Amino acid sequence: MSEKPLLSVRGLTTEFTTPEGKIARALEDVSFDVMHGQTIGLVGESGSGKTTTLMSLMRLLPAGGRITAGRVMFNDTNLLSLTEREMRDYRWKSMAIVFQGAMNALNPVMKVGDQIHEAIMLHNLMDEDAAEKRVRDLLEMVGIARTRRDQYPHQYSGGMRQRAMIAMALACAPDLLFADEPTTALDVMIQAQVLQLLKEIQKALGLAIVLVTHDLGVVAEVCDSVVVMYGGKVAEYGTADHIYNEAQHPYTQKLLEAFPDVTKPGDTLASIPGTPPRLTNLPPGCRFEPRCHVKVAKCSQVNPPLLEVSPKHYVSCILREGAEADLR
Amino acid sequence: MARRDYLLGKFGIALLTLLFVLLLDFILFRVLPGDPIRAVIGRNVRISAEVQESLRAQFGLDKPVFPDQFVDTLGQWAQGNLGVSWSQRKPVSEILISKLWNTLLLIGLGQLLSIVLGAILGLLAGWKRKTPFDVGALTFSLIAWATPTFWLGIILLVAGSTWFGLPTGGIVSPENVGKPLHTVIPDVARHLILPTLTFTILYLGEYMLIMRSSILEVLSEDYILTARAKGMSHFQVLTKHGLRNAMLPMVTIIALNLGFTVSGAIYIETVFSYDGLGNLVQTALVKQDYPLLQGAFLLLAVSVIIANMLADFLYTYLDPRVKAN
Amino acid sequence: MGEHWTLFLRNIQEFWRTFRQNKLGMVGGFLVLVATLTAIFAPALTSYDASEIIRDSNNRALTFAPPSVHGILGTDDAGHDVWSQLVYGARISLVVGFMAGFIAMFVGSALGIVAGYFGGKIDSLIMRITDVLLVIPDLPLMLVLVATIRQMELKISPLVVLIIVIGLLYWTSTARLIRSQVLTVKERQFVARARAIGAGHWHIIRKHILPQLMPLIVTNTVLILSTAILIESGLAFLGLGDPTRPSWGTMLNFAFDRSAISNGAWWFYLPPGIAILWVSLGCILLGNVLEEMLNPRLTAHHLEGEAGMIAIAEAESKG
Amino acid sequence: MKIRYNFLVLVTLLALILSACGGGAQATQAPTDAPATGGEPAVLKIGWLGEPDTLNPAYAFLTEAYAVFDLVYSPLVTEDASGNYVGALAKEWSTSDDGLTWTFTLKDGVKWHNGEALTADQVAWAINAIMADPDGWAALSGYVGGFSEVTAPDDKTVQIVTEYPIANMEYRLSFLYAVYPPDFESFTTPEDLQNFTNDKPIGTGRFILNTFDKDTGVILLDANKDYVDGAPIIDQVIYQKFDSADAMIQALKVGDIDLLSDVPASAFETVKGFEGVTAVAFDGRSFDELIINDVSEDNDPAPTGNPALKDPAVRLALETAMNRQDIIDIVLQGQGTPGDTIVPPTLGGGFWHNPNIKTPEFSIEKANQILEDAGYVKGADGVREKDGVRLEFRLQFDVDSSNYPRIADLLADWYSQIGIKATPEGVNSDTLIAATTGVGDYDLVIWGWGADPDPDFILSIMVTDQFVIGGWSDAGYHNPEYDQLYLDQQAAVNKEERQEIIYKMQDMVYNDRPYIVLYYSNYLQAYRSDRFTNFIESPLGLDDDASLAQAKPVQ
Amino acid sequence: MTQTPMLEVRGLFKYFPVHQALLGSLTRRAHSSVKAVDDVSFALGHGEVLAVVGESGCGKTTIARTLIGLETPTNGEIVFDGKAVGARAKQPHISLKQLRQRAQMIFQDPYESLNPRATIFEIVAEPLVVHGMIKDRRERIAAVKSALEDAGLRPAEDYFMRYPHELSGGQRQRVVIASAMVLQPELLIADEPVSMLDVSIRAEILNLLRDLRQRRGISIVFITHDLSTVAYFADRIAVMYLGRIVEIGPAREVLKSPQHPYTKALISVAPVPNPRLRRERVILQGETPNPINLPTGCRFHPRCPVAIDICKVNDPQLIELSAGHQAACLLLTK
Repeated sequence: MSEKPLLSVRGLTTEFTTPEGKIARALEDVSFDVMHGQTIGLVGESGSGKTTTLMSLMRLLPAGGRITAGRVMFNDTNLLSLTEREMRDYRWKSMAIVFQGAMNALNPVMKVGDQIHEAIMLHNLMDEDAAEKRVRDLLEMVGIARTRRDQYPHQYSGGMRQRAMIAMALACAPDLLFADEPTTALDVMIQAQVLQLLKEIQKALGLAIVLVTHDLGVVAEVCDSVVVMYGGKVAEYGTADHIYNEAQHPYTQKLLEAFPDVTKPGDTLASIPGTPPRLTNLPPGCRFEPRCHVKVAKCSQVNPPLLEVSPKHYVSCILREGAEADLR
Repeated sequence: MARRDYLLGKFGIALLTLLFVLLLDFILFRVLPGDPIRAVIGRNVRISAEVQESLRAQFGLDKPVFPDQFVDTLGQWAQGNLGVSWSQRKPVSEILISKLWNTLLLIGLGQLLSIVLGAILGLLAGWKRKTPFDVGALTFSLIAWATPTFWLGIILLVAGSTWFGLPTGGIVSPENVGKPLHTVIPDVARHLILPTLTFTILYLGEYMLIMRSSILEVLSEDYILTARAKGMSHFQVLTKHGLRNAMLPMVTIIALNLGFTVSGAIYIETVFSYDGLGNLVQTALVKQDYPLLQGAFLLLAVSVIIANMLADFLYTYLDPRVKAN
Repeated sequence: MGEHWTLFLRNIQEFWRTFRQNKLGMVGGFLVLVATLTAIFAPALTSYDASEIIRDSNNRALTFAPPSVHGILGTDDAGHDVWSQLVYGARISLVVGFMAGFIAMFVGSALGIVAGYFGGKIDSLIMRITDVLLVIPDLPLMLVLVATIRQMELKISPLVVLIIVIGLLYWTSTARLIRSQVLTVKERQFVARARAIGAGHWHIIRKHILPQLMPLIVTNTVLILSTAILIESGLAFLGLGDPTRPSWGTMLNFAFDRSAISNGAWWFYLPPGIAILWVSLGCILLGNVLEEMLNPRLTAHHLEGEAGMIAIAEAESKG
Repeated sequence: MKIRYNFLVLVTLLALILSACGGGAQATQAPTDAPATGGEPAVLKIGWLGEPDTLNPAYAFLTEAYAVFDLVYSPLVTEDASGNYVGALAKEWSTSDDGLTWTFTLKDGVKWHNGEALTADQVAWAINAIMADPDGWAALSGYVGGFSEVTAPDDKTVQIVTEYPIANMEYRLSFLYAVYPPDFESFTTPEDLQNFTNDKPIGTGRFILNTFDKDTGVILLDANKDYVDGAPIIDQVIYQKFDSADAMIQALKVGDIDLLSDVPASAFETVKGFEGVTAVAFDGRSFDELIINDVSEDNDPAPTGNPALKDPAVRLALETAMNRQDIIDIVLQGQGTPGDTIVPPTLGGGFWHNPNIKTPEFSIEKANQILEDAGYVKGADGVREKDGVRLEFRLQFDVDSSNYPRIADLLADWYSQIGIKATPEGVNSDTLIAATTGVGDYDLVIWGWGADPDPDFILSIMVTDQFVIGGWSDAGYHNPEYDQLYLDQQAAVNKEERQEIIYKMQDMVYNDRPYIVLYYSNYLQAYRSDRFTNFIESPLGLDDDASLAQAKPVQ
Repeated sequence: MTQTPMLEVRGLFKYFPVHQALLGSLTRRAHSSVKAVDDVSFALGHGEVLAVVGESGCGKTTIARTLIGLETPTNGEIVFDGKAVGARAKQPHISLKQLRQRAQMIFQDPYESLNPRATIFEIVAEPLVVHGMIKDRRERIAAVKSALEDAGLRPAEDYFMRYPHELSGGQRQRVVIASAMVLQPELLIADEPVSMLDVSIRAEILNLLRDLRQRRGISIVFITHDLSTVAYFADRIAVMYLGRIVEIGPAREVLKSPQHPYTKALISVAPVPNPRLRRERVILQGETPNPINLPTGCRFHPRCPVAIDICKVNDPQLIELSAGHQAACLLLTK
């Protein structure tokens, strides 16, 4: 890796204590890098640990959750060694987040403009008037009329709320933007609009984006590199081209085959039988082993590490063994 | 537009309720057996037939029940003429007005304290969920909720008068009646301690519970996560985003609670011989003074209806969503 | 069907397993159970009749005797054994409370279901009535009603009057709650699916709506019971109980009217209050626990969960 | 007054909220109560559970009103602690030989509270006013029955001429207060007079009314320094109304109140034990009774009472099955005497009470036997019945008293053991009056009377004529012989002769049992003896005019 | 067409009155309404799969619900197997109840469309109970068993006494399908049956449906917002915009050569799972207008990238472009 990454995640492991007192390993040994100005996609099915990864990075895990191992280097700082007070400075100013359901992510009793304004003032970035100007600029930038600053979230449509959320995320000019399923609840056309907006913003501001989604199509559309997650682990990690055209992990392969393609009508779709593992009761070997169509006996015993199969292409599958040492 | 519709709707309900109360009050009064005039005539009173007739006319008893008597009665009520108390032989409205302020003082003070304290403690309990503080607050609330109002009053009366020498009843010491204000206020305050305390303890628990569950609900909303992601401290999140949203159910409950507050006043005023409407209601009940009882019911119901309207009005200011629908 | 029986047992077992873990719920259940058993086995628990006058060696009525002089809880102003009164009072208080509570629950649930399910004019009508009843201050309304009904010389027992008035005034919150729940359930897809299959209203209500409501109804009933018992005691305290069949509220009424406080007869005015508190707290605990079991959604919120993170931070800074 | 008070409430609220007590910003006019002597004025605070219905003697019926009248107004003569009549306004008086003319000489130097001197004309006017307008002066007109003329031959003399000899003249006069004529002259109709509240009464009494605050039920009375027989020692008397006996007792205990005019029997023992408090019990003049519907079938409207109540055997059973001592022990906490006749043993120092009447021993078995013998057979539900008439009675009581519910309970319990079903029901006194006087719409009623010092009044409640709306009779007792004896005793100027008649009347009433007298209750009072002393302990009460006159603060 | 179509929809309208406040309803002022379905006609052959595609609010779900009688049409006619549906229709007709024996619906959310308090057996057997069919217990068990096994849940007995929450999403949707198939219907109306499922499971369900259709020859109306799924599954596609069908035709033809500008845009923004195939996208600006106040003329004109003046005035009708391929655009008539 020649260039120094903006965010480097290594061996991130997060556990939850369920209300029943069981331990669920939500993330295990998650590693990836986010380069400056790059978009990285985190894809996986529900329960694969995508959102937990984001929350761990922001250090906003819900009750019962804790990071038990790993390192998260933001530039030269390990975010995991900061105190909560120090961490607060990083939030929004260095890394902002756009949540899935923008209806619920905006405070219903506060004017949209005020919510953006609040974010700016919280970090003492500028004076009141300048902040006010910035609020309107930001709204305009995401395609919302300046006059709608004083409206409440319920007066916005779904797409507008997501835009407003993006505007708010940009309020403190962060270096890194997390987008957690930003388009999931939206119609295809609005989805396309929002994705386009994200692309434009990235081009204009040069920030790095971590896009979390279950939609392989969305990832293919906007991401430079992709992390495929399964059962709380990274199954495969590489450039978008690697993942879509030279997928090495059986899971990735199947997932791609299962994805219907509008350009190829009439194709047969593949499906993956079975269900994802329960995080409280993980198999001893490979997480995907029970559903894998190419498994061998060893798969049920060995938990495969993440190995580099070709430059910048990492796979966690025992069948790819013999490749280089794992990503550390 | 939508807000106007909302308020008009609420106003409609209020009118409907008012009509219902009036009709109920009227029917109940007529449903009583016997001739009310008979009972007005006291044990030692030798009242002439003419006087009886005039009383009968005043009560509208010489006309058909509906609609004449109803219309007459409504007219009388509208003029503030709620009939004559049987036990006190004074106009009911006069008696009611003289007690109203005392009750407002007690309820106002009790509500203010319990709402403010309840909101604060509930907020803290919800925030620090499952901590000893929360468990303590919860236990207190549940017990306060389960305690009969009047019994708590009795216990506090015994404890307060025995251990702290606090007055056990009334609103002002006899020697202070008619004295200048600066002498009276501390005395009235002393008399208010126990009833207000009872009031506060009872409603504090309830408001605390509501605030707690309300803030728990709010804190699990995504916009709280947004606020935290913005880099706000817990305290900032709680006060800037949590409180106002959590206050919304509180306002609704407080409005709905007004009726129960009146119940509380009846019990507490009875126990502490506090000279207000509640005590009056109890006395009227014991003395079977129906004009007084029904007049008091009318006044209390109308007050609550009005207060409810005000709460609805306030709500539209607190929750912008109502404005839009 | 044998399977159904096993399924039922399985459900009960599962319920019990979850319930058992909840300490507060167990306490609530215990409180209610003890009170109910006391009421049922009242004669076995007492050596005196509730109206029997206790006498001293001179055959004079023994009034306001402290526990040290007579029995477990002494005597009241009329020389009755307070313990016996308390135990027999449980019957009255619980019967009135439970009957009123069940009436309220039944009326509220039925109206709530009808309003929510059928909607339209009937819904508007029912909801307007609840709106109206919710606004009117409850106690004054009840006092006026009870006092008037009694004055009408209808030859109804005062206790029945209490039951009816409480029952018929306290259904509103249940109706609202049930209605809103029905509205939610009605919109759920399995109801639409049932309609799409061709199921009739009765089938849908019985098979799809009611089962979803049952937990709510049970919870609500338990909470309503607590309210009903408190209301009964309050009305009795204000003198609207049946003096010949004293409930706990009636006992307190006598205690308050007959100077038990001045006499320092704590054994007379403390126990009935504690008994009311006992049952109503039991119901509330039970109700809250049931609610929690049915609605486990709020297991955590966004301002919790800091400890683990700090632990790691400390570990990191040390290592 | 009212407006100021409301304002006070608001200000208090504000003050409490802001917890900043400005105080005195709105100084209202304080009543002038400058102490006559140096130092702290001596204020005696009396707690009671009632308040005067009005301060207008024409239309006041509650005893609380008369307690105030006695302090503010003076009649010609008044009763003293030993039951004798002494002059109040009158220095001395005499009767003509035929007993028809009474001549009173007034004391010298009597002044109204406004400083004017009292004249005999004014006294005569006050009595004449009652005679002229009995409807208006409803409360007092009963006391001028048989008066034909009242005149003031000179400034110091009042002369009363009657139609027939009146045996209890002094007693009657003790209620005829000398009211200040200018206050009462202007009323033209009885209603106008009755509506007059007389909030600032001007009298000649030992105390001057300062304030009667109807909102709080507080009455302030200042000592009349110019009182003809000398000013009282204390400076002010305050009556404070309480709604709950417990609160009142607690107030005495902590010293907020100095004197309780009526201690509930149930708390008497407790009060006795208070430190610095002296509790006193006097034999009272009141009794409580069980009224049995005795109204004649010929009455219009016809009575609704159960016909079985007419049966003397049933009445005897009702009395035999009641344990009077239990009632006294439970309801009065022992503070009372078992009752028999309607004339309490305290009247005239016991002179009028017939001691020869013996009540039956309490016995459930005997009561059962009486009913059995009379042919009442127990039905399946345990209620006796004869000729289709079930022994099932309403047992009503006045809700104003906290004693009656307990008595009703006890009676219902005993009666249930002899096959009589009595259903207790609390009724307000007005309704009870409407149901009893002149009507007879009841079966059994528990109620009570307070007797006057003279037996005349209490005997009158059994007179047939009194059974009319607004009359005294509630049992509907109708016995021509009794009615005649009543007239005879009024005219019997000879005391022994009158006693004999009255004994006979008591015998009649007792044996016919329109009333079963339950008990004569003691008059219970208490005061802070660490603060005040020198009260007169008499059946008139510690707060009687004469007693308050000599009461003095403890130094 | 030689054969009577399985289903024919003629001039279907469905307007929903807008909810008014209490006083509004008292004054009875003119109600505005949501024009959810606004003059829609189409036909469906035996054994055919018609996909109805559109964004949320275009009226596709309302059509589905109207077809099965969950909504009463404001106007128009639904003809099932040659017979009009509903008692008020002219002869010959079939009742709603009869229709529901022969047509079944599958809902979007497998988590939601199963009664959480009913066992799988009860759920699958419910249509039999409701229609009073197969009263014999043993036969009923057999019918449920075969339905479950047809839906790929084997051994069926293992599922009888389980509750929905014990099943995975895919299994639940299979239960839904089993319940729909237990009456052996001829028509299936599937409202977004896979949109709530994870990608890996989606294919199973689609394959199952496809399989059922091939074996049983049932017709399917397939409602979806996802063109990609349609491409895989449907014989014909109807594209809806604001309560209207704007284009309808054979699936391949519509996808390969869309004619309506809206269809073109929709296809262009459909995500393609390959970064090498990133295409030029036609992203429409703004959002779908409120169906209460429809635009004048062509309802698509405010967002149409190729709109001309006349589009603001004239409301285009569907015109036949090739066999069975129709589109409603004024530009096509020129």
